[in-house]
Amino acid sequence: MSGPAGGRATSIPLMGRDEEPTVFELSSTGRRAWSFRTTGVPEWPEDELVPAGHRRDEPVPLAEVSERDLVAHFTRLSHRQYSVDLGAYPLGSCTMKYNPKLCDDVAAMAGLANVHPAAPVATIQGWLELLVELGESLCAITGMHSATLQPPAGAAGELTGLLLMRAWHRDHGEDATRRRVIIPDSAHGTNPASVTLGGYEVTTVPSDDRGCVDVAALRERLDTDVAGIMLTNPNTLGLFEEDILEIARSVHEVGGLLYYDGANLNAILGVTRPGDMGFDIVHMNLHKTFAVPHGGGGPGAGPVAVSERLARYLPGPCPVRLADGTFGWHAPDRSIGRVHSWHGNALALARAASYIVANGGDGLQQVSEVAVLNANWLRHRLRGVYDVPFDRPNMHEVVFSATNLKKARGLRAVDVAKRLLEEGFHAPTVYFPLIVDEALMVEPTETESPETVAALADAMERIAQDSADAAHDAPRTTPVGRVDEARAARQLIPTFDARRSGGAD
Amino acid sequence: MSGPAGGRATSIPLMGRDEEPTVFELSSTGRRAWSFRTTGVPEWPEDELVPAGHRRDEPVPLAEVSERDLVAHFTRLSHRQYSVDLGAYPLGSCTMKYNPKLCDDVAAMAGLANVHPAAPVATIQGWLELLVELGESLCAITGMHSATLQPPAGAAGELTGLLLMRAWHRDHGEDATRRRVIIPDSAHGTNPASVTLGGYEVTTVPSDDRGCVDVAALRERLDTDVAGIMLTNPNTLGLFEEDILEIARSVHEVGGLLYYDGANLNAILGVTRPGDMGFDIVHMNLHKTFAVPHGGGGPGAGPVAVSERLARYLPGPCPVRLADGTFGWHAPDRSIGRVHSWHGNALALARAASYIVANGGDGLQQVSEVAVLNANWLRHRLRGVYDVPFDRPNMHEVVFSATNLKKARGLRAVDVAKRLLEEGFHAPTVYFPLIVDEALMVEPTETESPETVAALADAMERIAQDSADAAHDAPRTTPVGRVDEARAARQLIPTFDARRSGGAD
Amino acid sequence: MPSYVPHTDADIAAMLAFCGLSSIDELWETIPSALRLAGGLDIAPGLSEPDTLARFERLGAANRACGPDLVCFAGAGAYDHEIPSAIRRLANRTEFVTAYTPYQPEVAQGVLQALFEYQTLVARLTGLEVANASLYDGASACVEAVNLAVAAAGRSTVWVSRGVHPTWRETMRTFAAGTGHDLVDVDLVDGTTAWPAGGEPAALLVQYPNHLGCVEDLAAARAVADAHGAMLLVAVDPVAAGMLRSAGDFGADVAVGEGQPFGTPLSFGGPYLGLFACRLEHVRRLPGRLVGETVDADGRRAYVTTLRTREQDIRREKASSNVCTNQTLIAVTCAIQLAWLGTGGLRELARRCARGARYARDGLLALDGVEPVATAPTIREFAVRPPVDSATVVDRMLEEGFLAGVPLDESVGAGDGLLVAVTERRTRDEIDAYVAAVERVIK
Amino acid sequence: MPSYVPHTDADIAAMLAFCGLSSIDELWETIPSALRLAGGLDIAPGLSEPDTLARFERLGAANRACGPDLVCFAGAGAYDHEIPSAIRRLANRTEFVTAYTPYQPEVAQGVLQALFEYQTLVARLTGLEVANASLYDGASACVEAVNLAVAAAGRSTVWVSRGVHPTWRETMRTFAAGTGHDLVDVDLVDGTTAWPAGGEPAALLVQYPNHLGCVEDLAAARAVADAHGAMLLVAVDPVAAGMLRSAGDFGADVAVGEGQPFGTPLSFGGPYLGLFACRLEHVRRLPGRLVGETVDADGRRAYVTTLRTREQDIRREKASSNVCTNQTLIAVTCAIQLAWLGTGGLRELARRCARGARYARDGLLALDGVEPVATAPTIREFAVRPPVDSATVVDRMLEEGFLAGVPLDESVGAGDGLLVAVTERRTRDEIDAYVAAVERVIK
Ligand SMILES: Cc1ncc(COP(=O)(O)O)c(C=O)c1O
Ligand SMILES: Cc1ncc(COP(=O)(O)O)c(C=O)c1O
Repeated sequence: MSGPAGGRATSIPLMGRDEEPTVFELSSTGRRAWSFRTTGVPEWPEDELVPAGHRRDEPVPLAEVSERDLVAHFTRLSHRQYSVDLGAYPLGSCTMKYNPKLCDDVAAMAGLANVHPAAPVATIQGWLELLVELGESLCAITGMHSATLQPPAGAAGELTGLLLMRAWHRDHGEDATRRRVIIPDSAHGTNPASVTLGGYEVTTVPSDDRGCVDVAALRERLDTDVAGIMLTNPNTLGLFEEDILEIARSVHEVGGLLYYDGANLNAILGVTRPGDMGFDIVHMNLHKTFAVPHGGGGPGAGPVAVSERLARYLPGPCPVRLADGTFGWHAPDRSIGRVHSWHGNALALARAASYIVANGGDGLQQVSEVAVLNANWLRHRLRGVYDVPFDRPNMHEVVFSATNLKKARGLRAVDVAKRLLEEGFHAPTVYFPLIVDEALMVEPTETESPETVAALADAMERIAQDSADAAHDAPRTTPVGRVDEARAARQLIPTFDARRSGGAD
Repeated sequence: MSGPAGGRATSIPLMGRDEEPTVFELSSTGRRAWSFRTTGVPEWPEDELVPAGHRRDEPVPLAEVSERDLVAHFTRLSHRQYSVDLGAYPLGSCTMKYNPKLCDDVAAMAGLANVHPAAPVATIQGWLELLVELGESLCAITGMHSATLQPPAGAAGELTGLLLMRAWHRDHGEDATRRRVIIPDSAHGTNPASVTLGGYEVTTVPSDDRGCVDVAALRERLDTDVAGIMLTNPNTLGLFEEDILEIARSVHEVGGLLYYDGANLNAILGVTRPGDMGFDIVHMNLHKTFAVPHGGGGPGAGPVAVSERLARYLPGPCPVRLADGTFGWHAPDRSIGRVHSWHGNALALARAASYIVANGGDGLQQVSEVAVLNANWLRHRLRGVYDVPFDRPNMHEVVFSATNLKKARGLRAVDVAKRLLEEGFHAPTVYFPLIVDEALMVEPTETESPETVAALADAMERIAQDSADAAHDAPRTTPVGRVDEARAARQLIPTFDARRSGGAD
Repeated sequence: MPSYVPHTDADIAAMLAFCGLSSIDELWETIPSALRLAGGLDIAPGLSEPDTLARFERLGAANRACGPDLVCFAGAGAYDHEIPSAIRRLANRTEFVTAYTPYQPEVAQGVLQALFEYQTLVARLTGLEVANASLYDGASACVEAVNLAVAAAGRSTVWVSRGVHPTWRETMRTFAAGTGHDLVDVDLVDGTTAWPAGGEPAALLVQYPNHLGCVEDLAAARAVADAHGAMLLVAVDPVAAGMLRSAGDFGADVAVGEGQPFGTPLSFGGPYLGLFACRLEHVRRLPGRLVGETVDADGRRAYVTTLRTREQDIRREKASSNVCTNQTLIAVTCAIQLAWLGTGGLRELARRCARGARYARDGLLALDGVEPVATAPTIREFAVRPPVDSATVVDRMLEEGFLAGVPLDESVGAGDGLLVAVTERRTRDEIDAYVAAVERVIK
Repeated sequence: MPSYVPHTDADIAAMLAFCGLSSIDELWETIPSALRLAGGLDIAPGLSEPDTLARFERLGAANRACGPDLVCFAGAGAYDHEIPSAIRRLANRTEFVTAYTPYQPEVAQGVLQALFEYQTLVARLTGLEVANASLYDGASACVEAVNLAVAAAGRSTVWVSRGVHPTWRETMRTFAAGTGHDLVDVDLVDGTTAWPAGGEPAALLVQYPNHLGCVEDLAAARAVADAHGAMLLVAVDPVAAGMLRSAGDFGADVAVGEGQPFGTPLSFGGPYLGLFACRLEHVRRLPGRLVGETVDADGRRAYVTTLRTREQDIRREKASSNVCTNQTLIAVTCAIQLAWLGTGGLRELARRCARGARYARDGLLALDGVEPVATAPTIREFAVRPPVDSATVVDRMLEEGFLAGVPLDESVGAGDGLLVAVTERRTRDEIDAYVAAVERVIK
């Protein structure tokens, strides 16, 4: 099955391993790229346009470059950047799948892109229909009742969800008493951070030896001061929480709500639904499961879907289908209020909507089937090479550990990661989840062919046999060698200007 | 003036120096990327659609890849390719200038791109207007009377011009007697090749010690059997033919016509015009002077403009402005006939038209001023480092020679070229024009900043001091090392299938 | 339907066999059978790519997008600026678009350096020392500014001018339900904020120019803040910044803003870009990602996300913010557009907007019955009070081919009014036609 | 106006000084003053980028482009096929777009490998052993095929079927004025070529399917060619090739064609793509560039343009052709689209076109007074004879929202007729509406 270099970024140095100067170093006084349309608007002296005390003396010093140099600079920068379109990106928890180009075309459509967010309802019927249908699809996928599309990312969705939780408890007279939110020790860092911002305290529940929530330990922590629990399922170990129905029952029994972190939704499309598991609130990372490209760290979109009883708390205004077949806005009666300047990351939502339409229900189910198959294949292929702390049927990702290699030869997870960069693959997520030592969290996703997954496994196997010394120097073929992260923090240079002044701190 | 790495492609190996497999090696039976719209057109059995003896048994074996692998493959290939947008490309005679992105938008406009070439005149008024105005601008630039936009490249323009010459002589009863076309020994290879295809014999005229046409030698070759002469001006040494008026007079005296190879037009926009010099026929390479991007070797566009007396021979149909202000087609009465399937490389013409409109007459003149300034600066900067066979005021390009380095240390022009690749620049044109030993023909173009030109000069100076050994191994930082060209010809592998059968020949 | 899954049936069979499984269903053995969804998703089967595109084209056509047929005079934090061809193409380069967060700096120098340049440009624009690598939008930037101020001051009251964008204020209020911060609305008087005398605010938040387009007196705000030992948080319009003294210049501690005007289309409101800059002393409380310069093993310049201990993945419940995925691509776009504008272009842009706004304002105010909402000086946006209510004006103007502006939200406390923005794209002819149309519709 | 020249006045002054010059004018000292253009070019001053774009948008709007408002049933060598998003984006990658001819293979592997794959795909499509790296268009490919055949045979007469595209034939005739080749038109009888008996042709050129859409009998053509010791040159429709036995299979020596259908929009006729493939024995007469596989200094696979001694820059007046700049980017686009289609997709594409054509043909022929131009079998394009002249039909159909087809050129010798092409984009509803509209306009 192992084909030639499937999915590896074999792209190479066009040129010497030089630094790319900053745009400020390329700048030269008087150069310009800009040009504006001719408007015929009359001139005004600047001092009639700006009140005296507020007028700048000097223009803001930005950069002065020709269009040619601007284009070359950012094109060269793009050549110093790995991306899904160059090769496999098996970053666990991140679902770095291929983003169909068709969605780019949708996001670029003038009829969608050139619409003002405050435009009257009569002029935005297409957008409202798109959003309503997306919300309906997301509810069908998660088994929930209604959704808000406002949250611009997963973490924003989490906080929105926690505020929904709060609003619920407040309406039940328990705002003051419900102080705690339970999260597993394997949880993603945004979960505890959001809990704090939601005004709650974090109670951690440990994982058991199967890698799942320790149900007994959970029960110990449950009481009427618990506002709710936040879970991912499959969890960050890529394992399905088998006791989820039991967990849901226990949490609901004490009056708590269940929050579903949808970062791992790519595993279960058409297979099982958070709503059926008993979750009350679900966020989705459309930039993971629904092919919104990550953009180097964003923008994403983090819609939140809720069960019927929580629908009245959703942020408003919500796009809705009206009785006459047209579309409008609706403010839920007990809304927590807006969580975004406008209606969320609309063009990202449009991308996800088109991805769902193109795949359809059948296609989405196939997505999860193959995502899970790829990850299980990888576990079977690499068990024995790497430690597999929880060697049981996994979902869309699998967590390996380099402890065996560390013991044997001092090879750490970070070394494996850097060596993989040399081999033409992006590194897996390392040192997460925190409960696994020397964790290597691998998520191949369904868009990588069997050949690519095999090539990744081959590379990981080769690396596992490497000398620690070789790995310490890795990566050697990348635009820069191993980066000194400690120095960046010690001698902070957050801007080019700080650089010139020799660094801050 | 030397800034940091201006214009150098500092992009580097993202990954190891691996081969990129061919799309055939990435192929796997049954995979697919395609999808077609739903049409509702009824099915038909294939044997009713295709006559029996002509039906294929097996589908054409192309490749079978997923969209994901397709995208990754060609994206990776793009990372193995130098381009103007990555850095300077000082290929003499090629005018590899920056192509404004605005022209890309013009070429992508649906109102231009989705027009059928055989559509009725009423539906193509915009295109006709565009073409008519482009023709007028090109005539204004060259000082000619009218133009055809059909030739799809410079060489096609040359042949078109020679056929115009032929048609003229035929109409003057001299088709049989005028057998020869004179070209200088410095001419580009397309000139003699076109002369042959035009049914003429090549007579070569030598250059004198100024690098210009040897006028005395020319006179010796002139007679009534001469159909015409083909010249570039500035010539391929980057020098202005100072005796051009004298040359024109002599050629016209014997009844010959003058053909202007417009490859070097970038030097003279708004400064001087071939029409004023006495030329009868001019081709232009819009992909050189008018910023049509080269596309890795094409498409270009090679319009031909002529003096009034030759207008009636132009290929038809010609787009024309009609008396009522609308636009139509016109077939010149003595037309040589079509030279293209349709109307030329129309979208390339649209790019050039928008480039001319955006720059305007004033902007175009500035183009030539700075193109010539950059090239003269370079000559001053590098004289003494490299031989300058004709060290006098040059136009937009300058021809150096590595003979001094070859003598001193065995460093040849090709070594300099390969070393420059390592330094982040594309190489100059080498071994052309043929009359200069170890020629290095450098054309910085006007879009390269002074810093970039200086950085190029610095690199060329460093290289000139290199050991020949170091240069022999160059380039070492490129996607592949020095390529074995001889082997490619000796053991011909023109397709992947030939490869599998072990190579042809 | 298109399939983005490469696996053929044979591939699947071979992989299953390798795993010792005989069917896909066996992959789900750890999922309780009660939870197995029978019969698949209740979502229509997939459509081919052309069919999908046709469907979204139809949705797009069901909108009335801004353009020649609906000339845009609406702003209120979302502006119809020119996006040059070069910027669109660069920002759409797939290496930027399909990259992840730069967790592995050795293969992410492209995004990291672009963000470093972005941070520098935003710092210069705001006159502050450090900027983060982006927040979600203007609203989230305000939320984070307040969080930073409260954490720094150890006091939880923040005075928020009613001149701050209404949806930003609403968003702050939503999130204050979690943090418990006490947000006090401060009224406008004739267009600018009238700060109260007493109280113990941790910070003042003011918009510059404010939601009515009026230029707030930042020197006065700084003085009020100083009087209370409070921080000054300023929401800046980054376009007007091309002509205005910077927030930093007036002593702001934090500057936030909406970066949409630089290279991002109206986009029905997102993805946009939360600008966030502050004084260096607050850097350890900075929300979101920060890129810093460092070196690689060979001493070559390199960039990396830094001071990561502020962030949620390390600090967890003690993080300065929960932001993880941010708006990197929009920040990169902003950097490219700001570099394209450059020193001279930004000033020219601001001037052109201001001239257009002045010309339109003069035209509108010359109409019978149209009054200014406030008399404080405005730059590129302004509010007028038409004789009929402004929502009606907007509706009627649609038929005239104009998106006339945004009706003022009640919460601003300035009464009814129409907020009008004029960008550098608006020609004199368009403005003249617009004023003439307003004249017709208010009759 | 925008300036694409980076140089500031200060830059220019410094560079002039370095050259010992004091003004730009001194750069022109070698140009006789009589030739110096006084007062600059007679071309309007430059426009800003947005103004330029607006001007070309206006020109575009002055056309009636194919789309929902003008549904395209025209073909004749220029077809309205689907172009998938992925292909457009890949083919527009700036590394391909702004690269030059791969003169330095070490930094041009991207274009070279893409061309190598293109050559392989074209060879497979035509059933021949070698394909070049592109020619200008279908017409130039025919011209070069004739040149190759004449050079190989040492005879200068070529029989050209009237079923070859009329503009291609006209172009061949234009260039024959230079080469002196003797092109003999061969008539069609009921839609296919009726080869003459006598004569000494160097080659036969036939189109497959031909201009009327009819499938020519290539076996017969090969037999005629063999009888004269002539070469068989076949102009293939590369889409129909998805269902038809290949030209190579029938013993063609050279196959040419128009590659536009694979990823290139209608483009008002260009840039298109001349396909050219031949048997290996003719490779040293191949026009244009050829890419071959080789190795680099370390033995790694690499690609390079090869057999360069055929080419004009080396062989000069003895070159096999004068082609230099060709259509590389369109060839790369074609390769990407062919790889996207793949084995199954090309066949499906051909089938879909053929089904649509059959459905439309049946519909048209059922109309009163509409006759077939020929009865020979057609695949994806066909000609009908309407009761009113076909140019009138086309004009009237514009009002109905259709580009109805292309009127037959006289030179085909088949009388008046309307050539109709149906691509995979045409829905049943569109075809039904088209037929109904034709019925109306011929009444
Ligand atoms: C498990 C999990 N939860 C939450 C998040 C946060 O989502 P976002 O980055 O969209 O804010 C992530 C993202 O990495 C995640 O992996
Ligand atoms: C001097 C000269 N003449 C003619 C040509 C031929 O033009 P084209 O490549 O467009 O056919 C060139 C192109 O390289 C050239 O440099």
